[in-house]
Amino acid sequence: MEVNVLAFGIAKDIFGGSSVSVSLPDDANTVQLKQALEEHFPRLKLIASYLVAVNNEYADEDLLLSTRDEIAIIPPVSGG
Amino acid sequence: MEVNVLAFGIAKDIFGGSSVSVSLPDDANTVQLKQALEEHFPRLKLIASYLVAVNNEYADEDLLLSTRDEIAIIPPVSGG
Amino acid sequence: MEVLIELLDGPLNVQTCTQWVTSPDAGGINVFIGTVRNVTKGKPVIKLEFEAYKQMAINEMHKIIKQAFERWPLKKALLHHRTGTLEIGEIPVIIAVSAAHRDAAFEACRFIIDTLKQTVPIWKKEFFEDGEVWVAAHP
Amino acid sequence: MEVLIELLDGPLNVQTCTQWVTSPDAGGINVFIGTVRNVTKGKPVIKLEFEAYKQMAINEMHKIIKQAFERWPLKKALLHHRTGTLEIGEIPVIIAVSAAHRDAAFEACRFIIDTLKQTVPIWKKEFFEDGEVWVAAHP
Repeated sequence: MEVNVLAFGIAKDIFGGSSVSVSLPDDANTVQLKQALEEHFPRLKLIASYLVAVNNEYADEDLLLSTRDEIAIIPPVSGG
Repeated sequence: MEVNVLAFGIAKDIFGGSSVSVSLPDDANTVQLKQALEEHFPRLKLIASYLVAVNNEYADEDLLLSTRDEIAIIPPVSGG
Repeated sequence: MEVLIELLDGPLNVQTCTQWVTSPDAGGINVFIGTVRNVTKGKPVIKLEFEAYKQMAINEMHKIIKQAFERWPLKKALLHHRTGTLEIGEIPVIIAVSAAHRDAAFEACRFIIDTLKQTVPIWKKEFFEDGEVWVAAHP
Repeated sequence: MEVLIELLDGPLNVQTCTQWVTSPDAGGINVFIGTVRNVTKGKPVIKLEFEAYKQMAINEMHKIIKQAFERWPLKKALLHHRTGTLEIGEIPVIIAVSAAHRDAAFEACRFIIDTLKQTVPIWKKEFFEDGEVWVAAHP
């Protein structure tokens, strides 16, 4: 399946845009998403940490993804 | 000696005015002042506590008073 | 040590206070605003009156702020206190503190209001439907 | 639970925020105001830029405020956060909390800013004379 991944902050710089499309096996989880992204964008491995949000919630590692999900990469936050 | 004593809050109500004049032995200390005041104004003994300020500072019990001092009775404070 | 301490007879203004403590080298401001509550120990309050032993109150407020600057790395501190009659919702006190980092601002602001309530010679009278009372005067 | 949470693109206003949390049954208001500091780790800062994952940021801010109401007896809570470009001295965030007594207001306000900085998807970019950097992005 193809999922669309939103990017913010440093992740936007790394992806070179505010979203990227990623090919994943059907029913991939967030760990597989991270692996695929890090393969395409090795600089992702250099940031302090990052989380995956699915449908506006922080996602656990074993959460299964679907093409209808709103998926986002959340680098270390720094608001306030 | 005669000292003038300023009163605030409940002490003003007890003294019936914003200051009273009190006769004390020369070189009386703040404990003697309290005793004299409590004799004239027994309701002073009913308040939770009160301190004596001399020249705008909280005074220790053994501080000697003089007629030139600005003396005040400080009932429990409740600002803020 | 940039400090502004005032006892005022008219309404206090939050914007004025926070603007005064704003500083290009401060990253955090903490503000405490006291407001007149409509009830005390379950009894409806109509209004309050604050009386101050003015010069001594100013002196004691300066002592507190000086202690705060000794304990925390602050940029600016402001303390405004009202005297006179205050209606429900009005502001008896504003404390505003700026610091490079927020920890110092929070802790110093808390220290200042807690200590003010213990040492500054200001007295509050509460007015009820059926009478009035000097707060904390009796055991 | 009276709550106002906003992500705003224009200047934040302290007076508006503190007025909103004022309540006749509250005795204390605590306010935290973040301000843009002219230096970070000894290096002069020119300006900041804040980017937010808007809907998720609003959701996370609501979660924090809900937790605060569960932990402390609050009256009202307000959280305003900026997006876009901010100059030195401008305000990225205002948190205002009212409660019957000051302890709850201080503690809840502190909890809200501390948690916001950990969980809310908002990112700050610092601009220096010689470049720019996403704060906290790299180890």
